[in-house]
Amino acid sequence: TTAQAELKVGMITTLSGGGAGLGVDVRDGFQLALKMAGDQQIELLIEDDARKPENAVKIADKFISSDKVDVLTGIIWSNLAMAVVPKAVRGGTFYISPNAGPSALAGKGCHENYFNAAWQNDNLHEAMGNYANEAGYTKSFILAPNYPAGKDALTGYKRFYKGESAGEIYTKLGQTDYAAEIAQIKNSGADSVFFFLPGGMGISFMKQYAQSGIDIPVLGPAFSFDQGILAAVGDAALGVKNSSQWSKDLTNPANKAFVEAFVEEYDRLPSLYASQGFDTANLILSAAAKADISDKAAFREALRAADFESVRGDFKFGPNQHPIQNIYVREVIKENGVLTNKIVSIGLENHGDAYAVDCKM
Amino acid sequence: MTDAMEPILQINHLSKRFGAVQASDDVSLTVLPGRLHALIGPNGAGKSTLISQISGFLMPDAGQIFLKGRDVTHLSAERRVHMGLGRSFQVSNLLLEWSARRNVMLAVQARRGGSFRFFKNVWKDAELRAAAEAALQKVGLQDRADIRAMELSHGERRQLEFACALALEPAILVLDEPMAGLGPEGTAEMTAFLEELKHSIPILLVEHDMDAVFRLADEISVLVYGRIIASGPPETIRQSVAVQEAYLGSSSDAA
Amino acid sequence: MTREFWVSVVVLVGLPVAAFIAHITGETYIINLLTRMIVLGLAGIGLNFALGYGGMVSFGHAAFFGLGAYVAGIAAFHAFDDSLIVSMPFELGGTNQMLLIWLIAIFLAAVLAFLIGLISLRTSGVYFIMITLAFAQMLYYFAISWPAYGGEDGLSIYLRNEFPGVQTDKAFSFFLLCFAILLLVLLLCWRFINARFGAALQGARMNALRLSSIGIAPFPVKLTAFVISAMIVALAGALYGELNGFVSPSNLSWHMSGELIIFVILGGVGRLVGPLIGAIVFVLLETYLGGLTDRWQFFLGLILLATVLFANGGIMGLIGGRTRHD
Amino acid sequence: MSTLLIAEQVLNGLQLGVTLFLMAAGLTLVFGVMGLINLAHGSLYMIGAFCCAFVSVETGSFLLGLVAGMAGAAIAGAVLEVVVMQRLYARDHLDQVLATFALILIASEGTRWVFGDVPLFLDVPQAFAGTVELVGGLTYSKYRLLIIFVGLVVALGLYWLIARTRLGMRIRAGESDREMIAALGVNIRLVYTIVFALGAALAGLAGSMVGALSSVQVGMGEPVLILAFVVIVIGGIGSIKGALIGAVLVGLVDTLGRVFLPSFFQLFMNSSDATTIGSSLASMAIYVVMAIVLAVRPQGLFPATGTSSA
Amino acid sequence: MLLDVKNLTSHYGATQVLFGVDLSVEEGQIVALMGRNGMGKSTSIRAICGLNPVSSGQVSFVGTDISDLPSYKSARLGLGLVPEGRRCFANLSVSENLVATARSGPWTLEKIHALFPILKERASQMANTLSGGEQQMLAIGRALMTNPRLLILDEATEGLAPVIRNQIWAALKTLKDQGQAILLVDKSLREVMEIAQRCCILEKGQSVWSGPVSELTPDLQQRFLGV
Ligand SMILES: Nc1ncnc2c1ncn2[C@@H]1O[C@H](COP(=O)(O)OP(=O)(O)OP(=O)(O)O)[C@@H](O)[C@H]1O
Ligand SMILES: Nc1ncnc2c1ncn2[C@@H]1O[C@H](COP(=O)(O)OP(=O)(O)OP(=O)(O)O)[C@@H](O)[C@H]1O
Ligand SMILES: [Mg+2]
Ligand SMILES: [Mg+2]
Repeated sequence: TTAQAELKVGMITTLSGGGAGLGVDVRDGFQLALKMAGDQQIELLIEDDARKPENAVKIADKFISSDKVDVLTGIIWSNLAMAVVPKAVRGGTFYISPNAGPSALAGKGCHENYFNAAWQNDNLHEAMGNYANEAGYTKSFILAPNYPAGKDALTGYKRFYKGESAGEIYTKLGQTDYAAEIAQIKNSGADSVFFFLPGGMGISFMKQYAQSGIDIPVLGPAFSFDQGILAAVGDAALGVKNSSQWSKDLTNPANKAFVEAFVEEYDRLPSLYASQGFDTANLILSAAAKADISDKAAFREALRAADFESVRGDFKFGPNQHPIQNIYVREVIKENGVLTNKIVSIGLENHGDAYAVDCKM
Repeated sequence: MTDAMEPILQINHLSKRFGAVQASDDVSLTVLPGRLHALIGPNGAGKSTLISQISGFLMPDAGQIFLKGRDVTHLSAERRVHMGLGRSFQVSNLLLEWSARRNVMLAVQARRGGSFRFFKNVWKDAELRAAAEAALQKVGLQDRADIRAMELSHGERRQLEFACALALEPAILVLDEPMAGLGPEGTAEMTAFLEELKHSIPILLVEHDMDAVFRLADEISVLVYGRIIASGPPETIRQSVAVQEAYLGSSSDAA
Repeated sequence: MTREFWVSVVVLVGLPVAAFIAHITGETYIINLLTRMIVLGLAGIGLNFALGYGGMVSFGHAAFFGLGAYVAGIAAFHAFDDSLIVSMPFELGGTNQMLLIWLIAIFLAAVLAFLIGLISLRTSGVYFIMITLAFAQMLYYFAISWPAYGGEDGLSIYLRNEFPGVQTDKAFSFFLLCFAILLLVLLLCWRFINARFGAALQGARMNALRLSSIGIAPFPVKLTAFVISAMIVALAGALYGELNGFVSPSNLSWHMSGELIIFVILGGVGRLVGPLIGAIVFVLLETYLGGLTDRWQFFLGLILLATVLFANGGIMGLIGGRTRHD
Repeated sequence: MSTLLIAEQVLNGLQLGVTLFLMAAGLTLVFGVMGLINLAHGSLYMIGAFCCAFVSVETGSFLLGLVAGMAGAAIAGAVLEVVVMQRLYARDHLDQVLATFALILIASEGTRWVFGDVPLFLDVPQAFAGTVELVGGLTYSKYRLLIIFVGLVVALGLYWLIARTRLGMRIRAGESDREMIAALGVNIRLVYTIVFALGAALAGLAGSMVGALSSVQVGMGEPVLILAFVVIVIGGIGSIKGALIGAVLVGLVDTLGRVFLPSFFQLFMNSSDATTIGSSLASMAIYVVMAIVLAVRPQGLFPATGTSSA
Repeated sequence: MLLDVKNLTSHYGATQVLFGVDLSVEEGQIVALMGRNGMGKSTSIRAICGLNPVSSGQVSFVGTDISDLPSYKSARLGLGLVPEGRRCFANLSVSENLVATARSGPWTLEKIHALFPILKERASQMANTLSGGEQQMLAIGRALMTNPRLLILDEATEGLAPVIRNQIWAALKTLKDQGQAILLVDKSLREVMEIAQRCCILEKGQSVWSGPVSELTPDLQQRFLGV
């Protein structure tokens, strides 16, 4: 009968505290996909990690040893992923990342049970670096918080960006005042600014940047210009170019259906994270349709095939089971009085990641 | 007889200033074995400040302090206690959460040493208990031994304070207003007790109760504005006009 | 025997019994949860030694907790890939021997606590709270931004380190190991507190001036207690790293320090087993409220608030009665 | 680096300092003067910012928002004082720690419950948008100048309140002996409720003013909380002058550390290592300063001793 | 009747320490409360002022029942307390201590300064750095500044030098002449007996004797006070 679930999925995500918005979007996207598929096969367990690595570890332990889930997913933050994933996949549980893609799990640390359905951390930044070249920028000022993901970001940008550097700054994690950095930018003679400041840091930076009256163009990954955050940044974000593997205005049928259904279901525009949650669910569904979880090798093969309609268009896995996909460049616009993004070009086509070569699987 | 005696406590030219207040101004005095030296003076004259310097809680600006012939001017308060200096405070200064007995036991422990012993149960230590009980007995608090210090009345706390000082088995006692807070009866008992005690432990006494002072003191120094204006046997002091004006009050018939 | 004693006995017997039942029914998750309670409780007990008995409200004990965890993590990391921790001026590799790791963790914590204490104990009250926080924050920001051991991403311990004669990777064995350590530490703390040292320490908490005036210098007493406390917390940190198979700067953050303080207050300040009870209750709430509602932190807050308002002296104060002061 | 840039960075440091003071002002009153450990100060800051953002967007007026921010925080503060804090005055400081920690959880989740998961929009008022030119070709954000101005006004006001008014004396007296001040005829309970609400209103003011520059989101109060404590402790608890100077010191150290430490390390190591080490040290800088200050002056820079430094 | 206390009982936590205290002070009268150490003098005073719970019995002041009133309300009715152990506001300066709780009336800062000149000298010094006796003067001054109808002095001359003590007794006499009612506890029997009209003796938390001072025979003194 259908009542008996055949695949158990445990979702560890952030549903309370400061970064809850992201987790909620991933969860909503994921659940929407299950609903749209009318699927009864998958039993989804959800727990809140409150953005604490220890909690994530504890929940993973519960899911694996007590609830006996087959697949884990949901983690938003790299540091939480690093706490959970290596151990879980070594123990034979699948992990499908709907958001974080730390380099440590893409290269030497890759694993056959680890799949990333979003991006490798460097990807969006690389696309922005490439775009900077195309846009003719030759003197970029770059900044990110002083932690691993921040370093990955600047490394990613520099990997593709060919111009010279007008300055490179690592800010304090959680910083809210950027006057000093903005003054440095103003005096650096830069022709473009690339920043990676997720969450509230990005909002603060953009507002203060707009206040300062500098008109050097700003570039950044989608995280600071995503649907959930744009309203808070306000008009300061207008015109900013940002990179993303997904955008609401992608015209493929899967995406159209997704956006429509999401708005219908939740009464708000979907965010990047929602799209990733949605894709992750569809990836799992596609594998479950093809193979039984009791045959792990077959299930793994089925996942690897990525035989589903991704809302971002063409999607396939590279050798390290990270996506090969287009990264788009979007521009922040105002549409019916609401701030949102519009694709303006392709930043990188069929892009994999730099760490795949180190992955011995 | 005095000349042969080595002073237990000797203070030479001590000075201490707080901003505009000269709290000690070239103060010198000695306490001899078997004697009670009383220090009197108006409020704010610098008596407590002097005691703080003697006991090592305040550093003098100038001058020296000798305890049993050794210069202790720069030693810590704790070292001075170990050399035999016991003191009581003007305002009770107790371990309020603990019973009277525990308060005294800690003092005994301090005296006997071993505060870095980690294993043997201290509360069952018969030796400490006995010594503590003896000290409580001396001040008449034996019946209140199990009461927490915070539950003692004001006067009882003063007695406990004194018991702690006694428990240190000091070579000299420096007492800051031990009678304050005691009722008439308590004062009388305390006076009798000190009279007895001074033969075994010399005492530097600060006290405003003139009856007690004149009965107990072998020598009196009068401190006014940080300076010793008169020093000598009780009779001389009582007669001194300067002392009467500054301290005793002309109408006083203290006797 | 006091009520507090019996409450403590019930808790200390209850934990292994619960773990044993979980072991028989194959619920390793429950065993791990119990181990977590014990390890966090151990850290709380360590903090309580300084905070409850010595009156040193340290808001920086995460520094020692994280230090312990990182010792375990770094040793295991280097043992795993056979590399050296330092090559100059001498060669030092990793190790996967828990005993050795613990010794190193305890030793380093003692050194660190000695240095921090030397400076911090000059201050008191709220100043002490803040200066200990300052030191912990320094370590925290250092750990976040220092790339060698993962920075903010932390460091995995892929294989649990080894202890002679114990299969540490089995949940129940590891539980027993942690529990044995807990008992040992409790025993030591109990002796210390009721020994002359403990008397002096508690005296220093209540009235340092009194202590000086009877001839015991409060500073060395407090410093010693601070160091002992840090050593216990570091040991707990090392066990915590092993338990999670992971160490990260969050072990060093002020939230961690705050949580340790909460275990102590919730359980009962200055009660030997109090922090363990605090940790048990906190972990239970954190774990099971989350299953009931997404708004669990809201209700966690309400429950904690109610506890402070209505249970003076923490849970131990509520069920264990007043402390004895004879 | 040009002198103009250096001047600008110093100004930035000062500005950050005054901002920090503004954030710490309410806490100075509640913690520094009344002696309550209120970890929920950051939550009041957040509540103020949310109220301000909500009302600003609804009415289109920042000023109304500001009023709402202060009022919202003040009401929250008064309720908190009556329901929770009043029961804890007689208790150990530690109970205040646990209670106000619990309040952080309640306030954060409560705010998310009411306002949703996404950050709110709050922009600087139109009149203060953009920059003005100061001396020597230095341009500076008008709004940041406004913050400096408000911060200084608050500092003066607080100084006056605490050092010069009878209310101020009574608050301080209440901290030293609650029972006694009541026995002398002062309704200290009411005084404390009012002052606590006032402290909360100041937190709300800071949340509203600073929120317009940063992001209005759940959790925004936490870093503020720690920084505010740092500032007050460096300055010396109970001293407004100390808090202001402490704040400016922290602001300068933080800003100049961020700017100059990386370039300093570039003098003798390669650029990428220098950036890493320099930024790491910069993020620790204020804590290093605090540790040094307290190691040298265990009571902070200006220990409260009498009217002159209240 | 200014103050009328009937059968007052009170406790600290679970321990009862007052078992029935009767006491009354009439307008313009000076009444002394006596007893050995620990007999409940201070506790009675605390209970009257609303600092200790009144578990049973009656306390009325200027005709109002104040047994359940919060302490600040009783104080505003005109109780002025000089507590045992001074309890000056440590972190306030001397002059702030005096004005923080002042209420209008004949006692002003100038008069206090005239009574205790040293307080003027030390006006801006923090109270916690004063000498013991100076603090005692401050506590008295502080209570007078509230211009009470009934001044309550609990060991107000403790720690004062004889000159000052004489001054205070003189001041109290002046107050008496002006019709100020005073309730006092003091260990210097001689002065107390000179100035007080009535006295009330406590033993183990109970009133055991009360009457005019003239009737306090040496025999009674011996029995209840140990002198
Ligand atoms: N820390 C300080 N700062 C400023 N002045 C101080 C300080 N400590 C004491 N003083 C002043 O020094 C003087 C001496 O004080 P001390 O306590 O020694 O007096 P005392 O003789 O003991 O008086 P009493 O008999 O009233 O106790 C007083 O006027 C006091 O105000
Ligand atoms: N805080 C307290 N908790 C419990 N018991 C107390 C407390 N304060 C005082 N007591 C007890 O109450 C009784 C009466 O104390 P009280 O202070 O009223 O005595 P008193 O007559 O003023 O004595 P003294 O002359 O010593 O000041 C004493 O036995 C004392 O031990
Ligand atoms: Mg004195
Ligand atoms: Mg009394």
